[in-house]
Amino acid sequence: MTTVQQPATRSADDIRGDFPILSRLVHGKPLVYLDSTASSQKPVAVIEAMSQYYETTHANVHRGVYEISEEATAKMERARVKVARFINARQSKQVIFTRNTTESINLVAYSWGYANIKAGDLIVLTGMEHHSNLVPWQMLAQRAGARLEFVPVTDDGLLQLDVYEQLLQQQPRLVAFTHMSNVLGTVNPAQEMIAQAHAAGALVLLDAAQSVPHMPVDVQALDVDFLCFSAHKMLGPTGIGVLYGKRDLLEAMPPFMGGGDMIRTVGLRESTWNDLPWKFEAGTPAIAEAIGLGAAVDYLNAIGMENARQHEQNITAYAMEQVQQVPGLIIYGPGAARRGGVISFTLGDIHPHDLASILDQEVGVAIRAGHHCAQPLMERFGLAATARASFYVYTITDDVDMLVKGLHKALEIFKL
Amino acid sequence: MTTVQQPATRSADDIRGDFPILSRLVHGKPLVYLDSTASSQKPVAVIEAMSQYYETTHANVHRGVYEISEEATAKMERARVKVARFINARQSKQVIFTRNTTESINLVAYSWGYANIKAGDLIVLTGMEHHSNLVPWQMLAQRAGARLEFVPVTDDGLLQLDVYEQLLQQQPRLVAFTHMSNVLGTVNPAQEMIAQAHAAGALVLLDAAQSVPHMPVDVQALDVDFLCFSAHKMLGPTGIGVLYGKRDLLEAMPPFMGGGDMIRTVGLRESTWNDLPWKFEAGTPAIAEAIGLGAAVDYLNAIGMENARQHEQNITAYAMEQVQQVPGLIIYGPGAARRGGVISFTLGDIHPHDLASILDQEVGVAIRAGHHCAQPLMERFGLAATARASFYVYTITDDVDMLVKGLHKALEIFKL
Amino acid sequence: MSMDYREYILDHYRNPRNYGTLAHPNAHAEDSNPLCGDQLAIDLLIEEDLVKEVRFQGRGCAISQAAASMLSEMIEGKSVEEVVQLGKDDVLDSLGIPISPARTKCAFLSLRVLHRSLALAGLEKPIDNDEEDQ
Amino acid sequence: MSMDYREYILDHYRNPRNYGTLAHPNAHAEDSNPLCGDQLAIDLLIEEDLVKEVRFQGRGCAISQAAASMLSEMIEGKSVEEVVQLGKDDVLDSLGIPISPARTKCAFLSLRVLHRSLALAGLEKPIDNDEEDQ
Ligand SMILES: Cc1ncc(COP(=O)(O)O)c(C=O)c1O
Ligand SMILES: Cc1ncc(COP(=O)(O)O)c(C=O)c1O
Repeated sequence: MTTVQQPATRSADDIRGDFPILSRLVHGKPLVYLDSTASSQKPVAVIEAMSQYYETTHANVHRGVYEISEEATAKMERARVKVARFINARQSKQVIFTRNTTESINLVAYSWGYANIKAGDLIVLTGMEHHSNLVPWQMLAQRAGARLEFVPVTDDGLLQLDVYEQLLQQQPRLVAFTHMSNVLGTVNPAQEMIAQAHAAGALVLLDAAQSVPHMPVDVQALDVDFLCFSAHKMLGPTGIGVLYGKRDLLEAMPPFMGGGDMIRTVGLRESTWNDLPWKFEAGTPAIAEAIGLGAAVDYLNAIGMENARQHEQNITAYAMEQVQQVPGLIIYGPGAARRGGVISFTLGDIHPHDLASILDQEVGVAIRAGHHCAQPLMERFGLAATARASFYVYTITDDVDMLVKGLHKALEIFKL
Repeated sequence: MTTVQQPATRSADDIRGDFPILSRLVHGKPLVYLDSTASSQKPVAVIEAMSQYYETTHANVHRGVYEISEEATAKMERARVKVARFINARQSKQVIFTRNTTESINLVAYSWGYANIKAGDLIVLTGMEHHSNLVPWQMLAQRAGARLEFVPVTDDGLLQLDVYEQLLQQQPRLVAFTHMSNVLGTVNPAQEMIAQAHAAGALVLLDAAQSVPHMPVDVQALDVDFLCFSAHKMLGPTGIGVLYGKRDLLEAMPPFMGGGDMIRTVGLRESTWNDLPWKFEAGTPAIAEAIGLGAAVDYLNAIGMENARQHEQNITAYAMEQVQQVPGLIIYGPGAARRGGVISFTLGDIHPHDLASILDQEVGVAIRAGHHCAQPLMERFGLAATARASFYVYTITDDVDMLVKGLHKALEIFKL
Repeated sequence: MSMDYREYILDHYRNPRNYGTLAHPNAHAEDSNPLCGDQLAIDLLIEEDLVKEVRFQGRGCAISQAAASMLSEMIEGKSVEEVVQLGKDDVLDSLGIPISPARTKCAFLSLRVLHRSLALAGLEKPIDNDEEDQ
Repeated sequence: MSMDYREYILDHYRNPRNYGTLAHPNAHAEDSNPLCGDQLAIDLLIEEDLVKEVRFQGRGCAISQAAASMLSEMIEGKSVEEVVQLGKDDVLDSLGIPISPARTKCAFLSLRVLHRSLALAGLEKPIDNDEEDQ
């Protein structure tokens, strides 16, 4: 059940064997899964960690004095420590379990936001945010009377950092931006941007939904104030995400949701709050999911995040080279060196939805099509939708070749 | 994976075979699990539904046009329909997936509460609420300047309904109470109380964390406005809960969390919301967990909720009879006829924690000890803690006998 | 070869019939598909209980735009009574290809907008799109 | 027979030493265990760097109350310097029985309150209870 330490240079071919779904067929063809940016697949080690938990150890955590409740609590808290180490948090209590990245961001918007953002305050976002790192701030800004400003995106899909610096001079309270764009693949210079924000007196929330799964992320090196990510994008289960925060900030924040486990004492009319991280974890937590996330972290550690990043860069460079040769195909975003394993593109006048349907039915390739929860970014590029292929540790060049084959098929069907 | 229709009168002995954990040992003794009120165990059908999903069908839902995403979406939405039918909701869109009961209640407190509760408004709760149905209202009341009043609990552990009627004359906006107490086991007369609240112009939120798993619950017959429960207490996975609401109320409510999936359109500064239920489901949902919950509903349907209720009443009556004979043992709450499968008790001067430790180590019996997330109720009875044994469809009289044996052992150890 | 993209579908996609707006429509509605972003607006000119003129505008996939184009042809000159009766089967018949579950929203977007335009004009009672339910 | 409840533990539980409060303590702290509700308050009278008098009050399980009673005996008359050094091992030694993970919070509640009382009196630097971490 626990992962054996793997050789650091395990090949993607080898890794694929751990993912049962990768041997299934769709429409009679082997599944080629190129949508890991939306959600990754799961290795046996993760699936079994959870099944085994339910089969042998399940009980509610934290309050039981009997054996299986102690074991369940220990397993869950061990997972928290694993996650803390994975992102190099100083203390595991800085790791708060949520449902997903979206809830992590909303938690900060509700708890820190309502306590700290006043009328006229400025929050700086960027033009490439996922709706999850945009809508919560719109809701906060609307209620608190705060202002939102946006760092624009260049034609190459990079942030316009000169505008960022100008916006910082307006002394924002908070800067919230994505570490890596889920549409363009752009990896933003987080460390520099955070240092600049701090120099201007702003806190920084980093949407790491696409970075933590795909590259080494060190919260202390980044000196980031809040970091948010989802287990389901990093080989882990659905139903659990993480909010990391600097301890003094988390300590000072009021709770988000009220209920069991997050209290110290409860009277009829007043209550006091529990310590971190439980202050922010109201009700029975996602216990099995935390354990599954812990197993995913073990699995990724065994591969090595540097290796994962390297593999994805190689695959991305290869894929960009290959798909660029398809006539009429346009790739959006920066060159391979500045991006993660994501390629958004359009092909002639074929609508991305039609393209995705054709790829699915003709060659078994699963890609995403649409606005990718980033409508403002789409509008920036004058697009209603793009097709998007994305890669992970289990992606091989054969997958890319099948994508290219499917793109040619689409040209044929659309008579282009 | 899917449950075969079982004979309606399947015995608990037979049912136990479906629960792998029930054949494990603790401290060298067979596990006797008497803590289902905190969290139930899981049958193979539920565990496998989720493993199988990850092994064959996982993809992000709702936005994918390829085969496995369509399958994942269909599975998840089928689970929603199952849950809707289980509680007899008119439409599946009235079933909103949350993390747990606690989040369901907080969702209502944040979304409906902030929009509707004004300074001076009254919210009526009861003296037997779980912290999860108390703290969110305290937080709302504090911010909105609203008032909380409480229906007191009688010495028998029943609600003082004459006081309830008086409180209703003060025209509360909302009444929130538990369908079944997780401490006393009391089953409250929800249907009458809801009708009275409606007659007084108040809405009603019912905390069904302990009722939906253990008895037939029909939201239309109850005419309840909001109903909240958790999958993990009804044979389902951790990480998912349900909020049911009347459609016009849900339609009128502002969203709770912002992000992906819950929007219709997103501009840089303004957004519009998606239809129900997705308006309230921001970010990637707990997909595998929804499917697991669907499998749990199938499993419970195969047993039949009337049968489940009957079995638990039988076991409870037997258990009350047996434990009452242990010298110095005091049971709190009403007689077996008015309660669900929960017995809270104290034994001499043995602190409940010590009692739980002894039961665990000496006879492998898992019970809960403490305030059961109901500190005000504990104070009402002048208690710091009780021991609590609780029962489910897999509980057999042997389990109760082992509990009694353990209680005698505790008397011995404490020289009583 | 895929069955999904017959030539006439591509033709309607690339050369949509009745594309544009009307100067003085007396029925109008628009909507989008929140998950894929497809958009559609319909203008109708109804005279003496007949659909005299129809124009639609939109952007989206071949399925949604071809369906809209075909639907516009189908209703032109028809009586309101007949148009009110149009349902999903009519759309599927005119598309003439199998539509996978994820694409049904594309196929039926124009139908939904059409019915909404009539409802807003008071010519049809508003529909509650809960077909998936019990 | 269980190893967990030796006779002296029951004796300390039922007849706690130094139970009560001091009229004029110069060090005091209290705390509760949020998960089980156990409560503990400690009063100290410190003179010339010695713990002259100690009283505690609390409610909770045999483990937590016996540990508090034993701890109170242990520190009475000791120098502040010695008391500052007291750690978990000392508590476990005096209890003399194995403590399961879920019960360690019971066993160490009084120790935590003791150190907090010294910290609040400025006699010890505040501890940050993050022992579980890296
Ligand atoms: C009556 C009652 N309400 C609410 C809850 C909270 O449930 P959860 O922890 O799943 O949110 C519980 C469970 O302990 C309960 O028994
Ligand atoms: C950059 C980015 N932020 C946030 C999210 C939202 O993640 P989740 O849906 O898991 O909350 C995603 C995933 O789609 C993402 O790619």
